Amino acid sequence: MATITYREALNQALAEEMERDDSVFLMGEEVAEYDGAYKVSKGLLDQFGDRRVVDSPISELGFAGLGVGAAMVGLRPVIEFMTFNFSFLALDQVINSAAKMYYMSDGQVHLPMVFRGPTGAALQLSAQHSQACQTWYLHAPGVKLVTPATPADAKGLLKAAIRDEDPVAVMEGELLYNLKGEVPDPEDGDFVIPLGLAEVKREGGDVSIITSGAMVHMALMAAGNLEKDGIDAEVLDLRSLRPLDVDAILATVQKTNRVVVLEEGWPYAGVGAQIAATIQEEAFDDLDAPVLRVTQADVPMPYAKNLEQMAKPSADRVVQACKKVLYTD
Amino acid sequence: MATITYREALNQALAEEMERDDSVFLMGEEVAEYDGAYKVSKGLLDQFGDRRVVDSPISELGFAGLGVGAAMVGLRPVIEFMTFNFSFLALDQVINSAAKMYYMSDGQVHLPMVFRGPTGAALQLSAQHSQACQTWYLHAPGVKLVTPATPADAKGLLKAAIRDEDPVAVMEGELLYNLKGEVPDPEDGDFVIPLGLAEVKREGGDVSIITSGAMVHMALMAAGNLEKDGIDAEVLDLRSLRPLDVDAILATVQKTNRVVVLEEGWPYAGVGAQIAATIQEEAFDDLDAPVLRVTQADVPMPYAKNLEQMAKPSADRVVQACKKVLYTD
Amino acid sequence: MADTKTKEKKEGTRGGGKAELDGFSRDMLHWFLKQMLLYRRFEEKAEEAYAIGKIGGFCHLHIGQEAVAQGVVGPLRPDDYVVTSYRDHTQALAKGVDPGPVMAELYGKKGGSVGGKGGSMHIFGVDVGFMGGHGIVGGQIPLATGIGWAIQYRESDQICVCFLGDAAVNQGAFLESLNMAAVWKLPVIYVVENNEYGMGTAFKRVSALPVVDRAKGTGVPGHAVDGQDVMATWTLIERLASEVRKGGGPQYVDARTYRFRGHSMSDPVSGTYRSKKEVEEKKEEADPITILRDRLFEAKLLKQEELEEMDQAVRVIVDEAAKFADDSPLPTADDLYTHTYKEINEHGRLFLDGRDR
Amino acid sequence: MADTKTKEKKEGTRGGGKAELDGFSRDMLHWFLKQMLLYRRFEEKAEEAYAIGKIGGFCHLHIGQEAVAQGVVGPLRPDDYVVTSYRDHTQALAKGVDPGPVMAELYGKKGGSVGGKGGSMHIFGVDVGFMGGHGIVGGQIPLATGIGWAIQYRESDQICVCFLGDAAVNQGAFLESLNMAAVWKLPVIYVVENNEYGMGTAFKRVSALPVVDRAKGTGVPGHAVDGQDVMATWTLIERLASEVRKGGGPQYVDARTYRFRGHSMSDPVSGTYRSKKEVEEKKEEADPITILRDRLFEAKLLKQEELEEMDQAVRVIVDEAAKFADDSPLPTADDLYTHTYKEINEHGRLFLDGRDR
Ligand SMILES: Cc1ncc(C[n+]2csc(CCOP(=O)(O)OP(=O)(O)O)c2C)c(N)n1
Ligand SMILES: Cc1ncc(C[n+]2csc(CCOP(=O)(O)OP(=O)(O)O)c2C)c(N)n1
Ligand SMILES: [Mg+2]
Ligand SMILES: [Mg+2]
Repeated sequence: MATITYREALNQALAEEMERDDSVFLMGEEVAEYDGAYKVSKGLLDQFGDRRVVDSPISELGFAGLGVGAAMVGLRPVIEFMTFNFSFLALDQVINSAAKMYYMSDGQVHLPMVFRGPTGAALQLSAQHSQACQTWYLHAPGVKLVTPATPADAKGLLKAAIRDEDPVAVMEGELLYNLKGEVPDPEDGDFVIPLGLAEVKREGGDVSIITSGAMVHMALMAAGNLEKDGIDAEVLDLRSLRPLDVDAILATVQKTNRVVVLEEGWPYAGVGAQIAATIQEEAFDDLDAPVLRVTQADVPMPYAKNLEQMAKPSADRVVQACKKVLYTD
Repeated sequence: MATITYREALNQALAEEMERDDSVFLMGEEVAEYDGAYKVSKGLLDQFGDRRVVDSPISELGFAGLGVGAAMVGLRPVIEFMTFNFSFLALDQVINSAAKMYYMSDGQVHLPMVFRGPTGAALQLSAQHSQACQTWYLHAPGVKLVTPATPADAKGLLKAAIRDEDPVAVMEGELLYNLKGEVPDPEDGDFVIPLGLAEVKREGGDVSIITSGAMVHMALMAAGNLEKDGIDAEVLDLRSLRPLDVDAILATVQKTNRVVVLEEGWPYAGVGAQIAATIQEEAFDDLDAPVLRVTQADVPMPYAKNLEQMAKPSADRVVQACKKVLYTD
Repeated sequence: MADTKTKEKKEGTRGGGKAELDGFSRDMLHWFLKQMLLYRRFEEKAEEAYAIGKIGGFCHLHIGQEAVAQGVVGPLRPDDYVVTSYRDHTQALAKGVDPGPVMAELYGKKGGSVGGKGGSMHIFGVDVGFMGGHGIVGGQIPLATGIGWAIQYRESDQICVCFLGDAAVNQGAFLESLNMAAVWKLPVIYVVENNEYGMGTAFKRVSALPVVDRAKGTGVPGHAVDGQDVMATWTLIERLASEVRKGGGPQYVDARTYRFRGHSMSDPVSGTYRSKKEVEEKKEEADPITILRDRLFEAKLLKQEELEEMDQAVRVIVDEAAKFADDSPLPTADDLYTHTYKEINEHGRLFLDGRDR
Repeated sequence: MADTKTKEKKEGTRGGGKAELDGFSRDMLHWFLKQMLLYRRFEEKAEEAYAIGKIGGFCHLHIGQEAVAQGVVGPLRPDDYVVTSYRDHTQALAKGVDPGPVMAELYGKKGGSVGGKGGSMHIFGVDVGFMGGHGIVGGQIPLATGIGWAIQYRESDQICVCFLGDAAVNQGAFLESLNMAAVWKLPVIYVVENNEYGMGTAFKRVSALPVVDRAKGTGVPGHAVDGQDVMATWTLIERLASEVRKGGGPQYVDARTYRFRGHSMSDPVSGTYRSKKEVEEKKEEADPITILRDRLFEAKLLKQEELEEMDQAVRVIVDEAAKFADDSPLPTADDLYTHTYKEINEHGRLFLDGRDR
């Protein structure tokens, strides 16, 4: 085990998979000469050359579609969106080409490809640069989606995503890139985390906080604060949003009977809505309280630091929501 | 009251609002010389000329953004997407410009504009032409959304949408265009239905079917079938998905204590998920059963008639779901 | 000048490669004609089947544009790729997808080229390099560019042809794709089937420049050709294909043609946006089949009986295709969820609709 | 040749309209210089403030590109419109947004031009026709086109200028917008601030053609100008503006410039993608302020004291702006939800987050 950053973990995953399989290539804005806007692809140009690490023009629709086309004939493109905010421009290719072609072609064409980049808000990037884009990628079937929260998950899930035979969106966290954590050494063999496996990041018996991505750390912080009040929260990190580990969700509900869903984005038709709906559908009798959601305020993200803080979900709100479902507030 | 089609109702709404206010114009593919792909704008070119009824090139991103730009300086554009399926190409302008500019400009620029066209599946148009696009327009705040189910609602809501000071998506039903219904005569004064008002389309005491758009008719059919089994279903037509008439939702829940949400699109992070989540959050103790969702199968829409029928939600499934929440199945 | 070597690979050249008209052999010209007749009769059959409800949804016929399909796809190698829009039946046939599965697809049958899942707009024949009909105007342009990218990545000498309609040049995807193709010198030929209209909108009402000039800002060289003249089209594409194959970078072609039917089956042939007279004149003067036939008659390379024989032969093919489609079973409930994902992961739920599967 | 009438409207021409250098009066040239100094000092102040954490998020400075802002926005009428990207401080100042609110916006203060809600990338000044900084590359191009549409719709003789970066010409929105502008002859001038790079990507690595040629497929006429030469830029824009105003249709300008700082505050000035030497040479040879200054010195139209006085004056303005920003209060919780919607409908919930408001 080595302690490395989330950024390094992603970099390792890319390097290892590109090493392993010549059909994997990385394309996106600034991924090559600049080492990636967030330096995730540092050194890859030197290692693999400009055939496999490719700076694109600022043409999100075009290069996302180029990735789909390349995958149609068997390459395994990793398409980086500098951030997923910019991928609204490419959404037609994601939804209408990537998500549907396998079905439309009745299995003749499959698309082993990855769309990756950061999702969600960083710091003070304001309305157009701070969106959690998960829902836009989840609503239509056909694309899988993972949201790693730790360096280990980043590495293991990105490797799994690259090897998966379907399009997978890997939504990272801009504020996670510097996060350090233990990751198995490459020498100890291939480290791949299967898609669809949630992980209990903290055990607890009183209330479940279900979350994913960057919010896992907020959930853990909230759980720490709750502990001071004698409340023992379980934190379930979904890790993968499609496939979704409903078994793990139901297991934690059965354990605590009380749930708070924490998500970084907006509430309306968010991931939290899906999870709350699913829980009450499938574990209605296990619930001792409604499933509550903690989300971003239902407004575009403001720039001012103080407003931004008010808009984002917070550990405090999670604590409050947990107390509410425990009827102790 | 005259009995007219949904198409004619939309046409009347457009004509009346264009007549009333010179700043209203209609732009989109085929809206002028061709009278609209679905003939919604029939005769408007003759009536208002090519300054106000404008055939665009097939440039969804461009003309949606053009509409936003025109609204920025005070026009009231009605931008027609031939179907909302094609608006994935324009989604960046919808989400990043239309939904956010009022906020980003701190109120300096508001956007009194409409995006309209059909959403959801018609008949055998297969995967790329059959999507219910609501979620993509609802997840981010800033755009309002209505889904009229009847000719009267089509007219009243489109007129309200055009007059609203914010961007409103009017999502119509391709299979509704020929639907006939009573609509107040123009002579009897301006017929405008305020956004945000749901309507009970059928009263009932045993179970609530909450739905909107084209699905209202399926819900009514299901209610009719349920009646034969002695089950008295209430059908709540949301009409407007943002603003969302949560009061009306809670009222019907309190009345029947059992809910089925019927939506035309996919389940993951759909409108149904939002409604189920909201109901259990705000009326947990009123529920005698979980809120169940009836949705499209979680696959791209297949072409073959029989497969398509299996994929779409059906009155039968609604009946089954209602029986399930009544524990009578 | 036509390159006889390439042509001899084609079925039509069997029995003689002697150039008899503009560098084309008699057999080859007969093959052209027969193929174009096949495309025409196939579409007419589809039209009939649509009228009686055997085909549903959108159905965009290619009638009038056959020479483009033949002249563009003909010179390609079997391992080259073709990507196109929803107006895809003819190109599929041209690239070698069997008529039976194409017709069965229109019928929504299990024996369809994509098992009834795609319908008219989404024919695929990956085994013969036919990479699909795509329904979003312009959506196929980045895909073709990506296929070109993959060819280059693999250092192969294949090429990819991307068909698009004239209206599709107004999509941003066009600029983005052609720019990338030009920068990276990708082996793609972008062929506009310029039938003058995008649905009911005349191209010249929504473009300040003619189609041929619309790639000028991208660095991809542009060419115009009479798309009703199969020989001219073939000759141009053959030359471009060989340049592209050698690494010369992408090419762009404005193939001028005309559609003799409505935009789709739900659109009248003429009406608000073009006059009956215009259509009749075009049918009179610019029918690609008539044009070729008359040139062959004139050059004494075709006899009336031969023509009739050919037509008879293709009618048989088309009837068989229709029979194949009729006889093919419907897809079943088992097919509903298959091929949504290739890899059903061991953990977690991929389908969130709660239905039993 | 400069049109003195327009120029006399400008502040800088007060006290004499006599043409003394390339058709520009001394006062006007002084005004140019002073404005450009203001832009430069403003950005330097922002740079300082960013370094000490008073400004957060992305902050894209305009240093090095001042002559484009001055030469393009200067000739416009107060009621003309300007739309631009995230690199927007300078254009905002040029169009007449007060420095105080611009700086306060960067500080995220209530007194900011948009109340602290937008930050550096989203300055608006609708009262002076400044229609915003927009953060999605190319996203402003359709907006400008729509403003042009509205002008024409109202039969007004205003015009709209759309600034974009060189990298933005690779966005599909560029093609779609320019095509529509050409077809409908909209009164828009698209000005590319061609600083040779999109972040760390040299334009020539991602484009087969130079910027000036990239509009060629759209029908919008293209022009290149030395964007470091404020007089040349002004002269070109003045001419184009008057043609556009008369209904001549859209124009496209490749204004060749260079940025002397990193792409944003988080990007080093030089590094992987451009050498220190390249930047130093550009600063030496192509600083628009130095260029103008030296020409004025040479023509004996400027004295060293005058220059110092000017610089002193703009420093005062900038310091005042910073003080205004410092003194301005933070926005408060009350501001969080305001201006999400203009019309809070009587019925239904617009905000679905369940928070109390
Ligand atoms: C993005 C998008 N917008 C609109 C449509 C609806 N539509 C289908 S075909 C068509 C016209 C396309 O014309 P053209 O590209 O010239 O091809 P043609 O049909 O003439 O072969 C339109 C508007 C669509 N399928 N996709
Ligand atoms: C659609 C989109 N893609 C990527 C980005 C990230 N990004 C911001 S600025 C920029 C470079 C733009 O360069 P250019 O257009 O030349 O303008 P300049 O910054 O040089 O003024 C990039 C890639 C973005 N904001 N929007
Ligand atoms: Mg056409
Ligand atoms: Mg630049």
